[in-house]
Amino acid sequence: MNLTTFYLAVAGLILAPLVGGLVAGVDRVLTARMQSRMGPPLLQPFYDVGKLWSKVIAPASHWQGLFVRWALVASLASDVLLAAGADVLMCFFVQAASASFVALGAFCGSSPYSKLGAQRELFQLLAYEPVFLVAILCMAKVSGGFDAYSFMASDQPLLYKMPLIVPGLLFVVLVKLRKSPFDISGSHHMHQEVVRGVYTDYAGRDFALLEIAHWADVTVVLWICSFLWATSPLAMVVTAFLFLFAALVIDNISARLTWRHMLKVVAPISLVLATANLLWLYME
Amino acid sequence: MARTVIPFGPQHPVLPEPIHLSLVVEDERVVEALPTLGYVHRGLELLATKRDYNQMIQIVERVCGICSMIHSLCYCQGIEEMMKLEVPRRARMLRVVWSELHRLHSHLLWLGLFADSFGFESLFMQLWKVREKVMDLNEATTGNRVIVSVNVVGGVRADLDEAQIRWIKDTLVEVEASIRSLQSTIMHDSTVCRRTRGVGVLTKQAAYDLGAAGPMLRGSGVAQDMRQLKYAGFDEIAFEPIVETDGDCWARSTVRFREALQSIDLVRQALDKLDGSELAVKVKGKPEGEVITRVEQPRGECLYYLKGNGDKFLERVRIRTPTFANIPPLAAILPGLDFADVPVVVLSIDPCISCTER
Amino acid sequence: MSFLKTSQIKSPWLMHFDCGSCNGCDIETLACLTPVYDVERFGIINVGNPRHADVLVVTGTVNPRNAEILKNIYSQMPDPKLVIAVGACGCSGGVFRDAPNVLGGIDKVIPVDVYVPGCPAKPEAIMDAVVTGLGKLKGILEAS
Amino acid sequence: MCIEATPVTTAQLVAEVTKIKADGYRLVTLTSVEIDAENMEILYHFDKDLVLKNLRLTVKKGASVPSISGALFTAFLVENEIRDQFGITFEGLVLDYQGKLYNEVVQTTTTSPFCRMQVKSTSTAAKEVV
Amino acid sequence: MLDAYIGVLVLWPLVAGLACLVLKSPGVRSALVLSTGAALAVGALGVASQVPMTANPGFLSSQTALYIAEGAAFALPIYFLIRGLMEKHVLVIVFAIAQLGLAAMSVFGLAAPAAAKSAVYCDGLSLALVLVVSLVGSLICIFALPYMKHHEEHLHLKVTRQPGFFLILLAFLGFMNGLALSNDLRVFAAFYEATTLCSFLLIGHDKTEESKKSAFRALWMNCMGGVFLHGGIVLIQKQFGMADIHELMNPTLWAGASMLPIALLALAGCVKAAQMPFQSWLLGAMVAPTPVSALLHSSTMVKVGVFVCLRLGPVLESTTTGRVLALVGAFTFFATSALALGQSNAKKILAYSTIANLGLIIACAGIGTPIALAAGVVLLAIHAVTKGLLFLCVGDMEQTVGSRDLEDLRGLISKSPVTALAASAGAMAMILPPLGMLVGKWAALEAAAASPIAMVLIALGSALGVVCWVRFAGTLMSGQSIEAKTTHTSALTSTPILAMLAGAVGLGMAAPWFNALLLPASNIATALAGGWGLLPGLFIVAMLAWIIGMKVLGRQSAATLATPYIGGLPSVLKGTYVGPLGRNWTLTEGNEYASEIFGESKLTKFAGALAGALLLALVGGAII
Amino acid sequence: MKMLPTVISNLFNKAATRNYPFFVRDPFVTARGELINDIDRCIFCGSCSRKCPSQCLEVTKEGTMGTWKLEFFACVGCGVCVDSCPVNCLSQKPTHRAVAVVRETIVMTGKLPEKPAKKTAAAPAEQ
Ligand code: SF4
Ligand code: SF4
Ligand code: SF4
Ligand code: SF4
Ligand code: SF4
Ligand code: SF4
Ligand code: SF4
Ligand code: SF4
Repeated sequence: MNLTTFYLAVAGLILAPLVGGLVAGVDRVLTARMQSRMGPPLLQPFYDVGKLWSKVIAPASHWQGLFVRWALVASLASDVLLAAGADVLMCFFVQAASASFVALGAFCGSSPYSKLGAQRELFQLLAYEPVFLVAILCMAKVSGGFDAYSFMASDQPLLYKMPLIVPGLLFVVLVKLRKSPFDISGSHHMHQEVVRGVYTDYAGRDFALLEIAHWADVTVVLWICSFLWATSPLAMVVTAFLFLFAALVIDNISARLTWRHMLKVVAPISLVLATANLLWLYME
Repeated sequence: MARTVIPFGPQHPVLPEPIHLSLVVEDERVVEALPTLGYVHRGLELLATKRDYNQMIQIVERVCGICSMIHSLCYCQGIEEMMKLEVPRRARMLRVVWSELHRLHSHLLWLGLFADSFGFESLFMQLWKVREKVMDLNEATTGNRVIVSVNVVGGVRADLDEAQIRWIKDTLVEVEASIRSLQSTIMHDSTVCRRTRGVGVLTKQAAYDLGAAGPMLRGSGVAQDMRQLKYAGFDEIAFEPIVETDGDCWARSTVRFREALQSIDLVRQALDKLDGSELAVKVKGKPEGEVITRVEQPRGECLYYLKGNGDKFLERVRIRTPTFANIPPLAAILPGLDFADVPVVVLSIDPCISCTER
Repeated sequence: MSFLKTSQIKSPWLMHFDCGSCNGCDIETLACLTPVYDVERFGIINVGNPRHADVLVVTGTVNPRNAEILKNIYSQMPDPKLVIAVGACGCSGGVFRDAPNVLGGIDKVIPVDVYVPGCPAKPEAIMDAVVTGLGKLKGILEAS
Repeated sequence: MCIEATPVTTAQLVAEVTKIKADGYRLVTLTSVEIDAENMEILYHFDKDLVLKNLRLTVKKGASVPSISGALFTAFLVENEIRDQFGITFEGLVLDYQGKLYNEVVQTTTTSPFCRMQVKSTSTAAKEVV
Repeated sequence: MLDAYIGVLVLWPLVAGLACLVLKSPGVRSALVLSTGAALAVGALGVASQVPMTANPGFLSSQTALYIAEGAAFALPIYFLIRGLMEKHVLVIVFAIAQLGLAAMSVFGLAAPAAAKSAVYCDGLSLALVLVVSLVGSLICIFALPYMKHHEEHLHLKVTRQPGFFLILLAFLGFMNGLALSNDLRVFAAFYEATTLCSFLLIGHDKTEESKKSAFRALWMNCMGGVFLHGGIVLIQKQFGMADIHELMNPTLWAGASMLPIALLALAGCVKAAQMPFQSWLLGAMVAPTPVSALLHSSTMVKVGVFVCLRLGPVLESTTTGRVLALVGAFTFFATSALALGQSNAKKILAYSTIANLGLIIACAGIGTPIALAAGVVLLAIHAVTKGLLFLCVGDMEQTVGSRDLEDLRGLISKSPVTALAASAGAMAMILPPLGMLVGKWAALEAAAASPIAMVLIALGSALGVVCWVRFAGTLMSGQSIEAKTTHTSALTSTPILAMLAGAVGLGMAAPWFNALLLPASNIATALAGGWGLLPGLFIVAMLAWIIGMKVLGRQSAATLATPYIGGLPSVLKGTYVGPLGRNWTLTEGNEYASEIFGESKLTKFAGALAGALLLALVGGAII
Repeated sequence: MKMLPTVISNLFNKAATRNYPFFVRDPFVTARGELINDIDRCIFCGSCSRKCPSQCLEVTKEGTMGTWKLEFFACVGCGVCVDSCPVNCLSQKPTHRAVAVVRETIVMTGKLPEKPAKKTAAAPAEQ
């Protein structure tokens, strides 16, 4: 590990959650605008986290604090890995670990809604993980390596060779951003039959940390999506923004689906598309 | 199979009103359901012993804020029948105007909440944005946005001038256009249809036998609407009940959507029929006797039973509201639903617990 | 004020509890969230979970059955918290004060920070109430 | 001025209701009225094509009346309500809230097995109950 | 010295077992089992220090040994045949006769093959198995001591049947070591059959109807496996006249030759590893006492199957047979992971997950590249420890709670925290980076680059596994508080559990240093160039997280807990809410199994058919 | 998908939001807002208090002085009192009454009509 990698890693550690927070801010402003509202200030997510941090509240379970911190560490670790140009597959697994911790913490909670949310979170994980993995495999196939740098090194946008994984990636982004139609396990301010699902029992400081972990997650996911057009940093930012924007539009034009529908219809379709893309890459 | 008990409500973000359902689910499918009420019960039928029959108008308006105008209408019609009062034509037409404006805002409100129940936030926002125009009409013409308080025994206490009539008509054109632009989303959007079509089906026979009311009944194919009784000014107005036959959540929402548009038409018809008669007749004497009146509220048939004995206090005020009638059918369709569909189905009866319990 | 204190004022998450309201005040509270009023401008989100809420907006009258619920959700909210009683009913029991199953206003059960008169209270009034309540909170925070 | 209503006795009630139902009427609601210090009246309102048909049952306060919820499921709610408000008990209620539909009597001891009084699933409810 | 180590590994358990049978005293038995554990540990470590190596200990290389092996090739099928005839079990009879026929052909019909150059050959793969058997296996045997005491109390047995039980258990360890080390096909086959015998006897140990049924199911399937094995051996004998496994596994030897024998051997491996559609014998085997399940059916014996396939690995690399085998494995991984998700019986979850992971290893074997094989070995070792741990935990839970259903184990954390935490940690070790299983999976995925379908199936299976294990751990942890009533567990129960836990976590964390330890031949580090270097970093992060977590936990444990959010209805009585009629109702909880998607009967039929087709393709592909 | 045009047009058009505390729209003239009493003109007849459905008005006379008490936080703004006042001293502003952090009752006193009216300041008192 040389010094540059180290600096990049540190940058990833600090910047990624900030970027994620900003993404959340942009998300809220744009969403409001799409609903013909003025919306909150851009920095609202940061105020929210600051507020949550300063709240005094009894935990719902003694274990949750542990899992929240582990989730945060895992999420940040996946950002750092990505920033340092490490193996994207491992980075993905680390991030999945974060999601597992969030669900585990929810399982430890006391509210039935928290537990339902945890179950649904797992079903979501089940639905998007394979798609996401196959997408990464496609990228690796085209760029000839599993590390982030080789993903960024190709001079032709990866997208040319993998149009069919776009729906799958969009699906992943929607799930990860907790957006309709896949805000199944816990949406943020919309009203849900499971209240806030996995988040129901997290509160106060734990919740603030979880939010930061979520920001880091969102950054990783959008970052990986941006590899599709990694010809220049600007192109990557634009690609990530387009994914975000598409997700917001879809959020605002669709109803929430059920996990049954997600597992039986959406996930298989996006997986089949992604697999078809993968096979096509092998045929070439 | 692992069972989970979900105490659903009375405080729950997806239930606009406090009702509790003890749900037993397996794999998120409801296998048993038991409703609990009483979180909004105030006992206001019994207030009749403490408030005279005129003051009761303000009380029954607050059985429910959303159909307040229609509650007082029903009540006043009952008193008028007991006291044999002939309500002037202008007042009857104005009653139609405001009651249909109420229906319109109520249906828009409901469509929004319904969208919210299946996570369609922006549709909710859009519908409520449109609804604000109707609220402005209410406020400007009656003095209050929600509880308009226009009915008195013998007529109404507010009037419309020419400018207001014109303004109402203009605004309704805008409102109608906005509503129509959402028609395809509400009725044909694929994600919406996924969540509403075939969900919570109530057959025509079951709807009739279980005593369903309003859009719940008409969504199952029974063409019954109390406006066919031709109360207020409906005797002079062309009206046909709106019916859908699927009996699912989609049918109920479509009925309400089409009724919202129909209400606009009814308001226009009534506005055109306003004449120069009095707003109210003079009232003499005290109510005596027994009477039943029925009107159609946004949520369905509402029945008042009034009994007076010549005193200024009524002996009995009995209110059977539409949601009360729709709870047994709801209880019957809950088992077997996906848990995620519970709020959708509960919302599809447009539950108004405050009037159910009074 | 520090960032943390500022953020407490800039991010009031609101929870609405219908405690036996006639729906009039409920729908006006809801209307606050919608485009024309859009309280998200103040960072307000309508959350359904007392554990996440900072401001409890209560509409309606208290009866013995919902009083328990009200107490429970109030106690589940983290400190510091605000309670806003909306409408004549929430403030005093309103027109139903004398009804047999009505105990009275919200303050019979939990401490109320802001009273919003009206039947129903107008959305503007409800927004005023949040602003007033936050002013009160700000005072407390500055003092601490 | 009184509404038209056929008087019935407790004994005839269920048979009468069944007959009315067979004629294609559906239950709208029940109304209970106090007539004097000792007596109550229960009115049964039925509807067919917008026309109401009423039954009038006079009973002593605190009496027990056969429930019609077996024949007409939808009556269970209003019968429970009447029990809450006027203390009349209904025998054979399909779903009995035991006088606690609206009013609170807090009990802290029971942890009986869940939902003994479950509502049957859709199709059967329609069939059995109707 | 080396010969002595090998002798200890193979013979000591047999002797100790016989001693158990003769000296019936429980105290002596415990001493024997404990000492066997110690001896095996010494032996295994002794061997480990010399890998890779060859040796010719007398008891394996002499002509007598070969005679014994050939004798066993007749004796065991004859025993099976007799049991089959007694039971009138047609399939057992048929396959036993087929085995006899093949044995006869091998001994009398063909020229005897050239004997192996060295009787023992031990590389990383063998060593991994030896370590697993000696360390994990011994720990399980120790765990079995208190367990079986309890178990017999439950069953109200008058005469204890433990001496016989421990004989088989211990002898089995010896057979396994022999199997791992022997380099002569015939000796190998004899040990292979011996494990079938042990398995049959142990599954049937409880002598209930169900266990008998399961035992016979295991027997006929494994006999069938034996037929495939002997078939393969006979063909090899005919084709090459050789019996030296090490030399046979030279890809150049097979260039242009028929792959049929390899396919048959792989098939035998698949049966032993209970791959779809042969999974039912292993599921049935779960009726046996839990140590048996742990030892035979999850952490050790079934590893024979994957051991065979991994052995074949070099030959399989980039052949049609290899590719199909990879698909078979990957498909099993996916299908059984899905099946595990639909289960609430904890032992069945473990069983399905075992089959799944074996499938993953077989997929690695089918791919056959050095890095894939290395991944396979890593998985083999770590899975054995982790799954052994989980089995022991479930065994202990079963005895504390009296049920093996996950739903009944909910909130175990407040009843028996050590077991629950160990089990949760085990579950996490199955899925989390940088712990071993995940590292193995990751290596497998990157290694599978040649086989896109296998990659997709692995991706799916791994997601299913995550769901299954998080839910498993979540269910156990779902109590709210830390303070707990600790039930007393005997040292003989908790020590093996804790040792395994240490092993599972330690081994997982040590993955970065496996190169040096286990796999000098196939250098996994160079193969996974960039990625492998991450692991130490992740390891540091994990330690950091651990420390942070512990501090937080310390702080949190003092906090009073909030009442649960249940729509405003929490009651003063814990675990209840104020529901209908103003009464307190119990808050029941249950997991979701998505049974309409992951239901066992439907999915099994469907997946079984597909897997069967794949196996036909395996053999068919080899013939063509 | 059907909502797409609406969403896009919302995005590019002005928001429907009235920026309330910073921008206050003119009230509708007819709106029934805060109830006020021109106490100088009040004759303390008590008509309003008898008619009020919420029973939140209390009118008392003592000697030459009359007291008009309004429990504002129970008033439903129906305007019945306004309609019933014989001297039209009651009226409703078109704007809503301000929110309060304490519940207060409005108490107004004035001279009874026989003698020439003399005004006393409206004194809100805490309840
Ligand atoms: S989805 Fe997450 S990041 Fe986005 S606004 Fe909601 S809570 Fe914030
Ligand atoms: S928006 Fe509607 S559904 Fe959502 S919490 Fe508010 S009242 Fe309930
Ligand atoms: S159903 Fe009842 S409570 Fe609901 S809006 Fe109508 S009258 Fe009001
Ligand atoms: S104050 Fe008025 S509008 Fe509000 S709940 Fe009470 S009666 Fe309804
Ligand atoms: S519960 Fe466990 S120990 Fe007891 S008999 Fe069954 S398997 Fe044996
Ligand atoms: S003027 Fe009116 S209020 Fe005064 S005494 Fe006469 S009737 Fe009564
Ligand atoms: S406005 Fe209505 S409620 Fe208020 S004081 Fe006047 S009569 Fe009473
Ligand atoms: S009715 Fe008018 S004059 Fe009479 S007391 Fe009331 S406010 Fe005064």
